[in-house]
Amino acid sequence: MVELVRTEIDILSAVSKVGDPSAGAIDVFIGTTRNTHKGRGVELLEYESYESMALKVMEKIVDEARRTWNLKGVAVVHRLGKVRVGEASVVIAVSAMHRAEAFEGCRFLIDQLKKEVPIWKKEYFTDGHVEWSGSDVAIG
Amino acid sequence: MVELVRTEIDILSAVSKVGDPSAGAIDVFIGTTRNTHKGRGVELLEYESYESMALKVMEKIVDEARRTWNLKGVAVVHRLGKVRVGEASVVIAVSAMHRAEAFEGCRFLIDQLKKEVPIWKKEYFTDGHVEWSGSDVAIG
Amino acid sequence: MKIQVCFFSVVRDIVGTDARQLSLPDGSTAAVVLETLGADHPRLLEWKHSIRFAVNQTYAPAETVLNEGDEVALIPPTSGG
Amino acid sequence: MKIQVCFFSVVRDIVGTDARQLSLPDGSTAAVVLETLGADHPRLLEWKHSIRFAVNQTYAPAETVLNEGDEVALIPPTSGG
Repeated sequence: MVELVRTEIDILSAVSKVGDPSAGAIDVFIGTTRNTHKGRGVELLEYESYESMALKVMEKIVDEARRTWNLKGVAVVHRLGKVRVGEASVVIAVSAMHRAEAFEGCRFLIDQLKKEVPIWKKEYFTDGHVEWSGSDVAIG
Repeated sequence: MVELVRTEIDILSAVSKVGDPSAGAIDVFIGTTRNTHKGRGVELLEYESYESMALKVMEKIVDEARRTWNLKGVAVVHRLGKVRVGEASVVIAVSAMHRAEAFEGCRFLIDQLKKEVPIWKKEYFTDGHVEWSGSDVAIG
Repeated sequence: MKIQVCFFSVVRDIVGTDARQLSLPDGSTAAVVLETLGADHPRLLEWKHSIRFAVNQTYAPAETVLNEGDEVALIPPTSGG
Repeated sequence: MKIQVCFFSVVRDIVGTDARQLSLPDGSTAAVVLETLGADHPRLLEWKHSIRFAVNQTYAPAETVLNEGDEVALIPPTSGG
């Protein structure tokens, strides 16, 4: 199950989607907005996406993780729009028979999501600057 | 925060306890009762503990994880008594600045918990046999 | 042939719009899209080595030959998660 | 001296009780607790190499010298999680 949402992510719903009687382990990764970036104060992050492609790429990496670690259930939910400090921008839940598979599958999914899925974040700093992450170009 | 409980574990409460504005990543491990063990059908698991010592050992491994991976928050909750298939026996939530620390700290905690914390499980198989896990001695 | 091009993040800020239609000679590759737009928006060329191409919502090499009606996206480094 | 001994899991099933008081000579070690109980419950000795000792809720080597009033636990392999 992959999803892009514009409101707060329901963590418990993602966890319950991967529950499976044949699973002994669930790992859940939650990415949250941190109040600093490279030593500068962060106010909030704003995510945008090439949504039709993002969903396709998310499905592809989920398929790969499912096959590689024999995952029983997978849920990937990414939030778009503004995400304040402490709030979740992404939740990835996976279930597997054993914990090694759950941890490794979940780690693979967040690493691949960051590299491959067309989602971008704009950083709103507490000093008033606004930048696309990694662009090193102030835009406001 | 370490806890031994006798009712269903509140996963969301454990997650919210580790939330921290300086954290960009939360990893949550959930151990659940699986419907098979070594090819045999499992009905339920029953956990018991040397509680006073278990809490001390849990505090010790939490301290070690916190220092090693600079964790911002840690919550470890283990359930005692009967845990049916699909239900959670243990929930470990950790928050950290970055995801590598969150994953590694969480993995360390569940590995150490299994090795060091005086908690034991009895397996109730669907064929009626009841055994202490790892004892290879049927007790009922 | 006509190609639909989509822009996101820092690339959209440079080009100043979400999407644009381009008319390109038959047999043009994805790379030609970037060169063509770079003529109007020279700052785009600073991103040349970090932009990836997607053709019809799938990553595709710069040498991919385009077809009438394709949707091409210029994908700057992603930063989701 | 008097020592309180606690039993759990498979060890409790063998000994048949949660806890027992033992009177041991001064200077006895944790290992002596297991030997003493093993005399009454020979099945306990099958677990000799996998049982760990805890003295006052902390893991302790078999050679640990006990003191009056100590709480000793025989800890079979744990299986939490």
